[in-house]
Amino acid sequence: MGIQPKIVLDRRTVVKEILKDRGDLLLVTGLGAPTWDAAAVGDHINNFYLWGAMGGAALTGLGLALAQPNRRILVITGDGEMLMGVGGLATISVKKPPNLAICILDNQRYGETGMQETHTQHGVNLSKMASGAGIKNTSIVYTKNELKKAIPIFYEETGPVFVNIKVTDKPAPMTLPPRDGPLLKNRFRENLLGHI
Amino acid sequence: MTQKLKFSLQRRQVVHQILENRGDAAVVTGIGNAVHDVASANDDPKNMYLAGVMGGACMVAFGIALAQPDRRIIVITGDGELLAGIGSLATIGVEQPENLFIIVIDNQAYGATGNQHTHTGRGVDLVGIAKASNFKNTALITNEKELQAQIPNIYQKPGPYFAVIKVVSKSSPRINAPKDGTYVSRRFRSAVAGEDA
Amino acid sequence: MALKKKTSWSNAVFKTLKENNVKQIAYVPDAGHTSLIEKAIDDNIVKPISLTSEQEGIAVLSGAWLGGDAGALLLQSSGVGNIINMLSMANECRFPLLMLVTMRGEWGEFNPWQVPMGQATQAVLEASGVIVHRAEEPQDIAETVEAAAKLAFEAGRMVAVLIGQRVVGVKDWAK
Amino acid sequence: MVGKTQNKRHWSVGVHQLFKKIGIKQIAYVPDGGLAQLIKRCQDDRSIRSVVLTTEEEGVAQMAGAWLGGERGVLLTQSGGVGNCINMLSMIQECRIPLLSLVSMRGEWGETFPWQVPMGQSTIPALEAANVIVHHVGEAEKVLETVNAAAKLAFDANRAVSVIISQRISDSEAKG
Repeated sequence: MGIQPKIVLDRRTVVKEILKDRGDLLLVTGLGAPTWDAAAVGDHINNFYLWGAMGGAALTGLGLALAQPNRRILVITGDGEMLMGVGGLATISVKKPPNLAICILDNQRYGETGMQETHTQHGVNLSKMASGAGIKNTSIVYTKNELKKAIPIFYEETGPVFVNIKVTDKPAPMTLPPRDGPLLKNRFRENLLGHI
Repeated sequence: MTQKLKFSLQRRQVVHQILENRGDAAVVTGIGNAVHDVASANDDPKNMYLAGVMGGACMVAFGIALAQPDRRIIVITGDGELLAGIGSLATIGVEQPENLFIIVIDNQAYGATGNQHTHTGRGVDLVGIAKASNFKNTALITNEKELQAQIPNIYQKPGPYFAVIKVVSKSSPRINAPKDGTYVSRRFRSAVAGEDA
Repeated sequence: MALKKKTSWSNAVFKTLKENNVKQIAYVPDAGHTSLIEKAIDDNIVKPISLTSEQEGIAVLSGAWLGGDAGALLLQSSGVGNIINMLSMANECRFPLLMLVTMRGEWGEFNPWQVPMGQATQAVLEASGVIVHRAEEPQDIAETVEAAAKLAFEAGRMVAVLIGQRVVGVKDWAK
Repeated sequence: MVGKTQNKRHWSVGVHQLFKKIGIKQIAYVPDGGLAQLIKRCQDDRSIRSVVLTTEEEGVAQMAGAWLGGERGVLLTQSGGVGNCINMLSMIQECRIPLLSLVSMRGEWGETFPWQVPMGQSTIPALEAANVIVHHVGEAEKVLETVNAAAKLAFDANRAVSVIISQRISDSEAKG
C-alpha cells in the first residue's frame, strides 16, 4: 500500500486558514465536525450547515453552484460523509460546475459515533476516487506547505476541484452554530437573493 | 464531450465466454441485460438474478463470498447498476474477499430504460474508482485478445478482482430467466449451501 | 403504442415546469421519463442533472433552492426507496420539493421484483411527510403537476406526483 | 461519548451471546453511537465477521448474500440509516429472504437535535410500508427477549424483522 506520510494537520487550523480570506464565498458544510469547524471560525450568513442528511453535502453544493454560477461555492465535509454519497462525485464530474470546490477533512474516522475507522484508514483513496469519477483537478494534502498551495485552488482554479486534506483525529471542542433548519435556509437565501 | 468510441465486443458472447468453464462458481447478476446475458449462457441453479434492484449486486455477492469462502463468486452487472451502489467498492476493497470477482459489462448506457448515457460515457472511469477503492487486481477489457488474457484471472487467481468490459451499445434479445425471487433465491441457496442450510 | 400518449403529456408537463420557473431538473434515467429528460437536455435554460442514485437529487435540489433556483426531481417508484433519509433535510429545513414519480409495480406489471417497492411508494412518501398527488389519466398529469408545483414552491412543501403505470404504459419496454 | 462504557450488565452482553447461540456469522453496520457496545463485542469476537459499510443499503444486500450462501447475519443501523434501505428491502420482500436488523433510534425520546426528528419519526412507518415487521423496545431488560423473538421470526419464519431500540436505552447520549 506504500507508506503514508505522517498526519499532522489540525482540522480547526486548516478550516481557519481556508476561510481566512473567504470574500463572498458560499460555504456548505457536512454534518458533524466540519460544521463545528466552520462555526469555530465564526458563524457566517453565507454558511449553510448540514446537521443531518449524511452523504448530501457535495450534491447540495452542486445544486447551489448551478443556481449561482457567478459565486464560488465551497463544500467542506468529512470522509465518512463523502463515502456515504460517493456516487455523487460522478454526478458532479459529469456536470462540471466550474465554481464548485470540495474539501474533505479526512481524519480517517467516524467522529460523531465514537471515532471508528473509516475506509480511508484501510487503503481507500478519496482523491483517487474523485479522479476516477472524472474530476480532473484533485489533490491530497498532508503538510502546511501543501495546504498553503491548496487554498488558492479552492478560490481560483476552474472547478470542479477536489482536495482531500488529511487531518489528525484529535477531537476539537464542539462549537455549535444555529441548527434550526428554516432559520439557516431563510437567512442564507435572504442575504443571497434579497428575499426568502 | 461524450466519447464516441467504437467497441466491437458483443455483450452476450462475452458473458458466454466467461461462463463457459465456470465450474462450481456462483454468479450474481445485476438488473436488466445482465440477467439475460447470464441466463442465456445457461440457467444454472447457481445463478442469482437480481431482476429488480439497483446497486445491490456487488454486496449480495460479497455476503455470499463471506459465507462460501471456498467458492468463487462472480458478479456480472452493468455500469448503471454498479454506479447506483458505487460505495460498495470501497467496502469490498477494505474487506478484501479473495473469492469475489466483479465484472461490469459497460455499454455506457442505461439499457433497461431507453439507452440514456450513463456517467461512464462521459468521463467516469470505473476501473480508476475500483483502484482507488483498494482493488489490487483490475482490468479494462476492450477487445477479444484482452478478454482471453483476463478470463484465467477470474478462475485461477485470488480476488477481489474488478474488470470493466466495453461492449457495443446494443441490447440482445431477452431470455425467459426465472423471475420469481422466492424461486431463484431458494434454488440458489440449495445449490450453493446445500439442502440443509 | 404508449409512445404517443407519453409524448403528449410530457409536452404539457414540461411547459408547466417552465411556467413555474423550474431551472434544475435532476433525474436517474427512466423509460417513463425519457421524453421529459430529453426536453430538459434540449432546453437552453433548464440545467439537467443526471444522477447515480436518486438521493443525490434531494441534496441537489436543496442546494438549488438555497441558490434561488426551483427544481424538480424525476424518478421511478423504486427510486423513492433511496431518498427517504435525505428527505429529512428537506423536511427539517422546509425546502420546497417537487418530484415526478413514474410508477412501476402496479397496473399490469410483469416484473415481480418491482411490486414491493411500487406498492410501498405512497406509504413511504407519506411517512416522510411528503404530500402525494396521483395522476391516472394522461390529460390530468400537467394539471396535477401545476397544482403540485404551487404547493411546493409557493406553500413551501414537499410534494410528489405519482404518475400511474397505466398512463406510463410500461408493458412494451424492457425491464 | 459513550457514558456507560463496556458495562458488563449492559443489554449488549446478552444480545451478543444470543448472536453466538443462533449462529450469527456476519454483522454489517455504519458506525453508530447507539449500538457502540454491541458492535464492539461483535468486533472482538473472532467467530463473527464485522463489516463496516459506506451506506446502510449495502448491508441489506450483504445480508441477502449471507443467507443465500447459507449463513446468518444481522444488520445494525441507526434510524437515519433505515431511510437508506427502503429500496433494497424490496429484494428482501420479493425473495422472502430472512432479515434481522437492530435499529437504534434517534429523533424520539429526549432528542435535542432537530434534524434527527423527521427521519426518527418516519422510521417505523417507512419500515412497515416496506413490509418489515417491527418490534419496538423501550426497556433495557426487554431487549434480549425481543431480539430473540425477532430472530426466530426472521430466520425460522423467513421474515424481515427490525428491532427498534428506543433512544431511551441506546448508548448514545442525546448530544447537543
